[in-house]
Amino acid sequence: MARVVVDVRLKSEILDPQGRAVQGSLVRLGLGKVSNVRQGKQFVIDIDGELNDETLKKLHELAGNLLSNPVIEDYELRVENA
Amino acid sequence: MARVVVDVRLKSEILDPQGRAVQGSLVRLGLGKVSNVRQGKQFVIDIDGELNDETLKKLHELAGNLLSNPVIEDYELRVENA
Amino acid sequence: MSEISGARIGVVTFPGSLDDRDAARAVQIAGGTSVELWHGDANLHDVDAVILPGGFSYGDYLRCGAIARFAPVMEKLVVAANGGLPVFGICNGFQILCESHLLPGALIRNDHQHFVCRDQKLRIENNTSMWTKDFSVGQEIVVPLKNGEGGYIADEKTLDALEAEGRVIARYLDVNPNGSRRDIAGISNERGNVVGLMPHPEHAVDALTGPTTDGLPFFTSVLSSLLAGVK
Amino acid sequence: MSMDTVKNASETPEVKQPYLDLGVKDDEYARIREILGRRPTNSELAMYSVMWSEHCSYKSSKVHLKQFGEKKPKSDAMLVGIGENAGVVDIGDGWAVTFKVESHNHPSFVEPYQGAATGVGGIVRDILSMGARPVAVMDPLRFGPADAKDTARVLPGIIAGVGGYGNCLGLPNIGGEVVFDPTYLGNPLVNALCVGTMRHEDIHLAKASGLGNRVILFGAATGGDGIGGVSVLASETFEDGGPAKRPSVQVGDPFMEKLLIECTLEVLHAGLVEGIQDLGGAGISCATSELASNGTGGMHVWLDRVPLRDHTLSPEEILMSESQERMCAIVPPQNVEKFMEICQKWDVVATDIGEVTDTGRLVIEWHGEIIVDVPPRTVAHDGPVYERPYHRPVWQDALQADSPSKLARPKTVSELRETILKMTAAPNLASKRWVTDQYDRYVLGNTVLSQPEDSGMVRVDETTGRGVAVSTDCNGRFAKLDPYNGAKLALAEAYRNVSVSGAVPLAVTNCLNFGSPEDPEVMWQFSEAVRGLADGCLEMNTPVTGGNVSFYNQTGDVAILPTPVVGVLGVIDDVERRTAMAWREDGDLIYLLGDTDDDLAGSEWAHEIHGHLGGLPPKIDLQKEMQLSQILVAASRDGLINAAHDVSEGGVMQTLIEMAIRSGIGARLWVPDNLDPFVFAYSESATRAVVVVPRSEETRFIEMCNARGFTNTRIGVVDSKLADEQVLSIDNVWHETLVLTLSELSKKHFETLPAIFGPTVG
Ligand SMILES: Nc1ncnc2c1ncn2[C@@H]1O[C@H](COP(=O)(O)OP(=O)(O)O)[C@@H](O)[C@H]1O
Ligand SMILES: [Mg+2]
Repeated sequence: MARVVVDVRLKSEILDPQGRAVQGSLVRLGLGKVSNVRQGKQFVIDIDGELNDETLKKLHELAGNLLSNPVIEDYELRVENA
Repeated sequence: MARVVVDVRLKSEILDPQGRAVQGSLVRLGLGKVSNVRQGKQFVIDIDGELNDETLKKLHELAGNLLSNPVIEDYELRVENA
Repeated sequence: MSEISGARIGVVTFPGSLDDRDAARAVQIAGGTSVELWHGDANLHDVDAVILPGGFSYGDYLRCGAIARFAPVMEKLVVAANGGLPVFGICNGFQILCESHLLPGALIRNDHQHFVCRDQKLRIENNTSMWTKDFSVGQEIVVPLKNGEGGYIADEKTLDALEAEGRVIARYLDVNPNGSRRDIAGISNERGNVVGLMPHPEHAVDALTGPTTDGLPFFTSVLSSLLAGVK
Repeated sequence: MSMDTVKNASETPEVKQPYLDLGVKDDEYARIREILGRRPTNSELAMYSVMWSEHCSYKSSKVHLKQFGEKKPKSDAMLVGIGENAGVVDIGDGWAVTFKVESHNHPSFVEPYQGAATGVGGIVRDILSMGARPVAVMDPLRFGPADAKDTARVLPGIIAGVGGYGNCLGLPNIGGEVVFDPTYLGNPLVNALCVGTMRHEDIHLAKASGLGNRVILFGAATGGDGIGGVSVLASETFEDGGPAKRPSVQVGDPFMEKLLIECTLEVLHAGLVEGIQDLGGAGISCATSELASNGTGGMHVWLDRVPLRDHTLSPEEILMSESQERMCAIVPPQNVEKFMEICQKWDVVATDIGEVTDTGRLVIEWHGEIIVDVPPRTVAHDGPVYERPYHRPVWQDALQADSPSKLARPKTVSELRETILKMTAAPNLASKRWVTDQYDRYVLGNTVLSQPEDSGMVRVDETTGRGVAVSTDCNGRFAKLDPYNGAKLALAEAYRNVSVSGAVPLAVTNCLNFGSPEDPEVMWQFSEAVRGLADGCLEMNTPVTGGNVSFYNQTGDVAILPTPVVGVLGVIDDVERRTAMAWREDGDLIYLLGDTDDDLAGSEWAHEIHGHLGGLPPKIDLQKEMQLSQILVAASRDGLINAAHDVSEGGVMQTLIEMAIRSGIGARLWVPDNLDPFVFAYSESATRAVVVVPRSEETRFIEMCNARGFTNTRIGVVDSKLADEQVLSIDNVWHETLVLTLSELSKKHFETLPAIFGPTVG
């Protein structure tokens, strides 16, 4: 079994209202020195059997247009063999 | 400046409807061998200045009860110095 | 306690609260006096009971209710609730009560992933809480439901305890609209003064604007509970 | 090229500027140079380019739109007319209502969720900037075929975006449209309408008056959102290429907008504000130039004070940014402190960025240097005006000659039965609950009617019960067959829907969605539609209070169906006496009002069963439409009817099926002797409605209709006891009886959209 983790983050120029709200709360709750917070999504995908090149290619494709919206988000994909 | 990344994931015994929906889509779009998908959140927090122990302690506290809800979620925190 | 005929029921407005006016209107139709409470004001102004209304407090960013829980008014409210003050959380208010650990469990994204607004059938399961006194057990009612994150979850042990102690106050009938465990629509704390409910009884108090008037007893219940408490 | 100052521009007249890339034509550039007596600075060029774009300047449509003013009916109800952020009408008792519809078509194609969400956000701010509290939204939408792949991409996101934003703002969604047609594939239409209410004395306008008054920007920080979006997206077709852009997608923050609404209403009600304007397309460029040219005449702005989300933005970009959730207020200096306090209470950032002057110039400074110095009117109001060529399409005659009379029609009971079941499941006629269940219709506690009723109705005054009803409509197929009459038919339908609910139609807004104005045939459709709507509004005495034009809705050479969406607002003095569509009482009589002809051109039947579009649309007599309206309103007021529903797409059969499903109760119906059963079922003749009359009121009701010479035909009776289950039983269908069970009809009606777009609840 292989584990693939896909982090999806809003592109840096895109407004992140959630991140802003979290930043506000962190500061209000006593964390003084926060300069920026961005909130993203994380997908932990468990794949049966071994991870071959073809599957990986497919995963990249899906990460780039299903898991993330390329118009506003970037993704990062890493394999964590379990 | 220091960057702290907090990953928040639903506890494994909690049903994850979003992850399940993503799993369904991945399979429908041709990824055959997905055995499980979990969807979590990721917070990227930029801290001004150096990260001292006290701030780190505060960060753990906030990760454990603001950024995550301990009833249903676990968090993982790591420091990525920029 | 103020005079019961005009029991004062506080309705908290957080930034992003939406159904606060509706909750206040329901209180008045039920015969109470509504009192506006403000999230940033750490003062309950001597009200006899409090409603946490529906809406998207703080945009529901992060998690529903997660940020509201830390509002100044909540500190006072948690203490008062633990001391027996009747508190009713509707939808977002229910989420805030769970986040504040005044009620067990949590509310997560609907299993079908969509926001849903519908006229929902419920069965009342408990008429001993301060907010359900005026119902009969087994009574079927229809009130609006509208949420994106209304799936009630808790671990099995907690669910079993809720059932055993009669703390499930209402269950979804016909359809489970959000994947809630054991069709749970609302619960109370052990003492029965704190109640959380996902559907919106405040939108069912006037036949002109709601599907029914089935929601009204939630608001009259607290008035009669307060009255009974005084006697 | 950065930091191009006025001084620099005067000294370097020869510098080549990329005006063409910004969508500015050669002659327009020459005019800018003439106005300024020098070349524009880059910031000035940015401002002119965005303000003179099609979207902001209406340069192709202006010559036609002026008919709405020229043919304006005399109506005492108009308090504020065309030219402001939104028109305002008097609904009595000191109440005023403002409403407007706007398009966000292309952004929703690019990023469905955010495009639709920010469409709602934008129109809500327009309403807010009149001083009104937004009280409801509606969303007329158009998509490609329901089962097309791109529809699966855009529809769920658009619905989630409309819902996500409106729900989070706490505005009930009280109506809209979902229409499928192949021409919208690649060009979905997302129109958003907002209604706001206020007391007469609370009306505010966008003008910067009062020498020395402060210019305060409040709301979200400015980022690189949608820079150039307005001019690039709205004035050219979809090709990419051209200069690298900042993100053209704007992301909405409905939570911020909710705070902005509460904060804005509080500062307005506290009497602190002289003038107010929302920031929409063209952002600060638009707000400052419009405010200045509508007021004392001048303004000085320190642009470097604008709070930024992205510190790399250049002044040109700040001027053009379309970051959402921002407003601009003109505040007398003595009120600034109080103003700031209220903003702080709502956690809204407010910044004093300038002051009102009497120089007649809009001067913008950036870190001590002057980068803009222009007469504001030339930016805001004196944009180019095009007399675009137009001519009747060469194919129009052939289209109108291609009548549906040759199409095969059902001729037996079983054929008609099969047709009915198919039509009931047709995506355009099927229940839109999949969509509307994602919208909050209850919030604010004043919604009296919402989907699937004929109009959305909200109570305005809780004490007296005074309220308003709004409906938006347009049959694009009719408009294609005959744009002039198609626009009148759209107006008539919206007018009828409001009347059916018991409200008196009062005013009109519109969103004119068309293909490319550079195509003379499209331009003809546009000019005909505007002429038809203007004539219609004059005849019906319902002034146009505002609207919006969206051009370039086309893929390659193929334009969308001409789609002049018409919104009609009506007033009802007590919402308690509204008329809903469900019948309730056994024995109540079902009447069809109006005349039924063989009108199948452009009908849903021709479209769904035969994929045919041709012929001439139904005739429309607006005088008769007004009579029907009077009957419906009087019947509601005098308690003569228990239910009513208008007849439009899908004809009388669809109307009856919808009423029965809504009721859950069956009825016994019969086909009038003078009508072919199929024509009775599916003709789409205009100016008709089905009403339900209690027996005790039948005589009075018929007398009222007869007194006006209005055709009324008894076609059935409510009957829950016809069979073991609830049925619609139709007699006189070629001498036989056709029986449909409500359960089979419901199944067809409700299953279509979930089968295509995935299951939700219930
Ligand atoms: N189709 C139309 N019919 C009538 N008025 C229109 C139409 N299109 C635009 N207008 C009016 O022109 C003015 C400018 O429109 P618009 O640029 O959309 O306003 P805003 O700048 O507030 O977004 C508004 O008063 C609007 O109501
Ligand atoms: Mg505007």
